[in-house]
Amino acid sequence: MAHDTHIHVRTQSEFEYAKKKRADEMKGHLATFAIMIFLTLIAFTMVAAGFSTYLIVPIILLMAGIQVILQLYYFMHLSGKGHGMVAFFLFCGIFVAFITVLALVTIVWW
Amino acid sequence: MDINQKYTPQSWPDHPETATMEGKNKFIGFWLLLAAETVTFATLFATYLALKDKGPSGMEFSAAGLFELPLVFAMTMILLTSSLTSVYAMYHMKNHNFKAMQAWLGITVLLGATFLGLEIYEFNHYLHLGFGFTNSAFSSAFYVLVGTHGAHVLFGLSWFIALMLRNAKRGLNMYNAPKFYLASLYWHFIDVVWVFIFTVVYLMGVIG
Amino acid sequence: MMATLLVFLAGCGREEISTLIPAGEVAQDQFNLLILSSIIMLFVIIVVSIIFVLAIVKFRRSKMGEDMIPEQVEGSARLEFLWTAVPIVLLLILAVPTVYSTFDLADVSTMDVQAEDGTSSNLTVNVTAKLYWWEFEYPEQGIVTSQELVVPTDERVYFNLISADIKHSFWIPSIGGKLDVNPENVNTFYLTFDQQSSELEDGVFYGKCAELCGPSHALMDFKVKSVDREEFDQWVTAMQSEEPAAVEGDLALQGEELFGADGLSCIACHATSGVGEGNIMQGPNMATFGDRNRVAGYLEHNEENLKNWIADPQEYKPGNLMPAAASLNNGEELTEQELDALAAYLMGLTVEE
Amino acid sequence: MSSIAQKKGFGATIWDFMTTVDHKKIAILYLISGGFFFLVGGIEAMLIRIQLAKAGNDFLSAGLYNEIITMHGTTMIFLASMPLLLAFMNAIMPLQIGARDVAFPFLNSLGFWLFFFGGIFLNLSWFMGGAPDAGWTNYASLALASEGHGIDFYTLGLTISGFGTLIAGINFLVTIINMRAPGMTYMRMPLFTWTTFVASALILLAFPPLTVGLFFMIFDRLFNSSFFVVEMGGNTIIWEHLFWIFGHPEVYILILPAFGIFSEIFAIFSRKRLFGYTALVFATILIGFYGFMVWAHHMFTVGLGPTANAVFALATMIIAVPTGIKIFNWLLTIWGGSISFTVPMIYAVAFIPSFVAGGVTGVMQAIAPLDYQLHDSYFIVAHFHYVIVGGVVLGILAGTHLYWPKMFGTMLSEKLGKWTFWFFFIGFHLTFFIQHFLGLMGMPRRVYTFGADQGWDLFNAISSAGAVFMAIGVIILLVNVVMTTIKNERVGNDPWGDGRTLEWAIPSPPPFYNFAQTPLVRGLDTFWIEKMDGNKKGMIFAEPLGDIHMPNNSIIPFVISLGMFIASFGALYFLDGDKPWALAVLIIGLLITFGSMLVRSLKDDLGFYITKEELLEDAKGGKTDGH
Ligand code: HEA
Ligand code: HEA
Ligand code: HEC
Ligand code: CUA
Ligand SMILES: [Cu+2]
Repeated sequence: MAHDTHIHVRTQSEFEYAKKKRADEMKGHLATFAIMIFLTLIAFTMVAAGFSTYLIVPIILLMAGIQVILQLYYFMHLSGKGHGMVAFFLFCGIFVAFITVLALVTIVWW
Repeated sequence: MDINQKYTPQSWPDHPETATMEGKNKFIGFWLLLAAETVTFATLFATYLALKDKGPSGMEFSAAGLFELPLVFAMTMILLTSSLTSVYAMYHMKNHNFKAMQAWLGITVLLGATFLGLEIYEFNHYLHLGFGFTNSAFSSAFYVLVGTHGAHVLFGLSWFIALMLRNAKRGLNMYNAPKFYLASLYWHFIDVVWVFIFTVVYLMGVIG
Repeated sequence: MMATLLVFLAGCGREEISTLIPAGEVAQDQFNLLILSSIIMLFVIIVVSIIFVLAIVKFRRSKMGEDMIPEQVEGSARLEFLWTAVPIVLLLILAVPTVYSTFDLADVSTMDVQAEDGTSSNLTVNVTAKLYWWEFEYPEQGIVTSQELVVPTDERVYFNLISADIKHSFWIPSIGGKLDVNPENVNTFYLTFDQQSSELEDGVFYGKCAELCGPSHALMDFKVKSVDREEFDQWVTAMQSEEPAAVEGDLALQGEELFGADGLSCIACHATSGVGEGNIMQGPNMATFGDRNRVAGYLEHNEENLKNWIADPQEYKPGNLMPAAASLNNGEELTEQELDALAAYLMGLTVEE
Repeated sequence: MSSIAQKKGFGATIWDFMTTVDHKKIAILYLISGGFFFLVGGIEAMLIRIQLAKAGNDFLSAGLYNEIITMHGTTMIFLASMPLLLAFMNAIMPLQIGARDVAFPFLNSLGFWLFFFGGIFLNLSWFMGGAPDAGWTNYASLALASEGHGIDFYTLGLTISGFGTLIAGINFLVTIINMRAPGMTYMRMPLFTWTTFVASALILLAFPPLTVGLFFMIFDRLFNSSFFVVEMGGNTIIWEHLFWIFGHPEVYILILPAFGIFSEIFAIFSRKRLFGYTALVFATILIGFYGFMVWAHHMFTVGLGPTANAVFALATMIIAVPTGIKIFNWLLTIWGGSISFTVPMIYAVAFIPSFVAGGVTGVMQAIAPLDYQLHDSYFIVAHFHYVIVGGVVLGILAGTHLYWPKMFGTMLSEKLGKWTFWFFFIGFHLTFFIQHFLGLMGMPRRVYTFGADQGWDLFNAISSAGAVFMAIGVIILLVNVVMTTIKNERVGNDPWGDGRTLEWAIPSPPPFYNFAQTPLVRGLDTFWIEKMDGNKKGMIFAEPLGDIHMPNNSIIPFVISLGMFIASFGALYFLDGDKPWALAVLIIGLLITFGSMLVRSLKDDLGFYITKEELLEDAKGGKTDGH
């Protein structure tokens, strides 16, 4: 159990490599962030520009969907090692969430 | 695990949040909680959508007439940025750079608090207009959905602050690394929810 | 076997209310589904039972020997396939009539179809459910009645259901399945009445409220009179005559006085003319009271019960919305004579000859 | 603090249970409180049956009857069946996967106390102005119209205990994901562990909609919002959806662990490996999955329209397939086995026809047009008591007999057990079989009385007589428990002789650290494999004997829950006007809760170690190792 975690001290080159990898990853995160801001801007601009509702709604929902995927996979590392079960349960949650929303917007009737 | 065990950047593991059994348990448990939270918010969204613009006959307020985008835009930008700053904090945690982590967390907290302040201002503004919690089914659903998100922000902020204060003197160790990590996951989740709030409630609200 | 069993059981239920003795097309469809599914289910039960009984008889330890260690079988893909496929087939057999019937029973497209002469060809009844009683409005005929639904036989009757307070559910077991009566929206469906209720022992079909709606949910009954079209038209005409039938007898006249605005103001809640619109009055319409089968939907229809009811409605339907007579009479109990008068008056209200 | 250092005395025992974080003791707490609530719900059931024994009975008044059915349903589902199943999950599941405890012992305790205080709160309504009376489904229009505070007890009580259940669910999931002994792959997990896993997943995803619905209801009733207030634009159907989105998975939360218990029993008492283990596992997962897509079959008559009804009807029917797979695999498990008819086994055997009878009526109800007739009639009451009593309750009774020796170290009497069985089983069929026909004969459910003119007298009388048999059965069980506890004959590791899974490889009851050395699992039914290989110890070990890290006991879970309990009274009376103290109570309660949470997060609680020497000492302490 917990008490048997042993401490592994890395060699200098191992350490440098890991550090470099993290720094690269951070750059990726910055790019992700830029995309998220960009998507948000598009969404707001579309609404401000007053396009047709039928055009706007699907697009801004798509933007939101992409942002969520970015958050989950880049900021929250959902594809990382040891996330298998976690991802499975999260998708089950998303599935239940989806049918709940679907039901309440369609068959509460009217 | 020994809470007094000191680490150097070299001996600090790649994934401090899941390096111990406790950490791993917390990590999985917390993600499961997020799955449950997903359903919770979905239920709130679903109810909101079902009750959108529904009220007693002659109801004064509707989504299209009420919401104003500039404020929401500012709030969105602030919260998105705070998501990034918390990523920076985690970056420094993985580098075992405690000071930098605390600093970035501090910025995150400031941004989060600003967001919360704006939200309180917004609610207050609506109340002054006469759009109260008990006005209509629409108002109830709106306040509960957005308010629940606000409560999550408040909780996230308190969590960050508590962790920062509690560990200010101790520095990073295997015992608190998972906690920092989970708090930041929570913060991202809050951001995810907000993405849907600004899209579904505000943007789709304004276009009617 | 199930079918014979059901026939046998049909003897146990009352034809006024049993779903096993369908008296309308809708109930008949549903009964057929019941039979079909019962046969399939019985088949399932029999298959399971045979394997089950054989297994527990053949493989008891007393037979197998105390030390016998059975072979540790892992499973069998062929068997798994078999008992996945067979149930699927059985379910498909059920699925087809299910889907068909679901759409068929919900089909109200002929509801507002106009006949040649511009009148609507099918009867529509607006049903309003209220705390523990039912109101039936016939919008095209411009009449209202309550507690007892009167309908023509052998044709579709359409129902619009809405609740005036909380949720109820409209159910006439021997005529067809139920539909909820919601507070927020009108539900529409149709029923057909294939038998005249006068052929029944009690002369009416029994209707029920099937959704828990408070203390007197159990007592929220209504009755259905199904008559042939001719008789129905006569009834409608009688209801439509503006003037209620003349009140006869001194006692009844005194009752009318008491009932009216100068008396106890019962009239404030109870209309005595069948002409009008639905969902306006607080209490049941009394125009046909004398023709009723029950008092308050469930008590035997006699003066004794009527008087008891008027004196203390809460005693009979806890939580109902009619005030006790005393509270209408400045706190004083009504005298026996006054009750007699009211009863005589109410029993005299009739549109049938 | 090994067993040597354990304090004695009544007060100390109580304190020990109040502070314990040991999954086996928490299991006992669940068992006792779930058992208590089962008796309460059972007494309510008896009152129902007395009232309905004859036409026009006036034993109970109309309002009181509604309170009793509401509390009967709510108590039986939330406060009796679920906790009893959680008791077995707690007691057995960690042992089955070779873990020392659950993943979060502290939260385990918190989950229990939240459930407990929620249940007590709900039942206090009887003494504080009346119980909830809108049915266990608490449909919104009636619930909002209900006077007094009954409904508020329902919403607040279920919210609290719901949190407890959610915590328990997450805890079990993490335990199973993370704490399995080396070699215990997913496809080697015993079926009871599997069903615990899936049921916990259902808890995780089904409780949030309920909680949200309850919050809406609380807001509507106590803080004047208008989610369900029709005049204000609200919609009562939303409640129905939320309730059933939760409610249908809930019935599988109940039945799946019972399936798990039966799976263990069939294998043990037929001395045979489960037939089609893989199929059983996948059927379990499928049932869990489909469970989320069928809820509207409770709402066929609402008026959702033919498309929705048809879709949900078909979706519902599909569930018969995986359930059938389970039934047939069980039958094939006993087929070719060597069946010993112990008490747990007779329950398991009796379960099969009973449950199938209940299941097939479920499929009949899934035929939407037919359900227009069946809905809200006694046919439904018959259906769900067949699956619940014939499935869940028989499962709980079977589990009680099966795991009693593992939990308490002594056997229940087989002879009395058989008496209980026959009374209960006969009574059960007598009570509920006939109700199918009552329903078909037009009897609606939830009626406090019926007229002699409806033709339902005889069948109701028979039904009531059956309930008496069940009550006698339950009383014999209580006698059994008391007598065998007094006798207290100790048993060894594997009292049934044919145990197959890890829990039977260690002493009964197990030491508080469960496994001195973590076992190494070599296959499905690991204890059986070792036994067959002639391994006297019953398991092989994955690690040398060493220090064991254990969590500390804590009173904090109790205090957190107590705080919520107190706060609920504040919330309940908040808007009453004449009770100015309510706000203070609300605040005090919340302060207690948040204060103790703060203490918990500020004070590091790192647990303690049991040393190798203590373990060796304990082993010598002479726990027998079975036959
Ligand atoms: C443990 C609890 C439990 C279980 C397991 C089930 C199992 C099922 N239930 Fe039940 N149900 C309840 C508890 C449960 N139910 C409760 C409490 C209510 C009422 C709530 C209330 O209103 O208060 C209810 C109500 C209810 C309704 C709503 C009725 C109404 O109110 O109008 C319906 C409708 O479809 C339904 C269907 C089913 C089906 C299809 C199954 C299936 O899972 C059954 C599957 C099993 C089998 C079918 C048997 C074995 C299979 C075979 C041997 C294979 C071959 C079979 C065939 C081909 C048919 N149930
Ligand atoms: C787990 C769930 C569960 C269980 C186990 C039971 C068990 C029983 N139930 Fe019920 N029941 C429900 C869940 C359950 N029920 C639900 C959800 C409803 C719907 C509620 C609603 O409409 O809202 C319902 C409704 C319901 C009704 C319909 C009421 C109505 O619609 O008007 C009836 C009527 O017969 C009934 C009867 C019984 C009986 C006789 C038992 C028996 O099996 C009980 C057996 C137990 C005992 C007999 C224990 C006796 C104990 C003693 C005698 C103790 C002695 C005491 C001491 C020593 C202290 N139940
Ligand atoms: C506040 C309104 C109100 C007043 C005033 C009132 N009633 Fe009623 N009455 C009702 C309601 C509501 C019902 C239906 C109760 C139920 O069945 O739940 C009813 C039912 C009845 C019934 C049974 C109806 C039936 O169709 O079987 C009778 C008879 C009756 N009232 C007579 C009277 C008399 C006589 C008076 C005057 C002394 C009176 N009512 C005054 C509201 C009122
Ligand atoms: Cu109206 Cu029950
Ligand atoms: Cu269901």
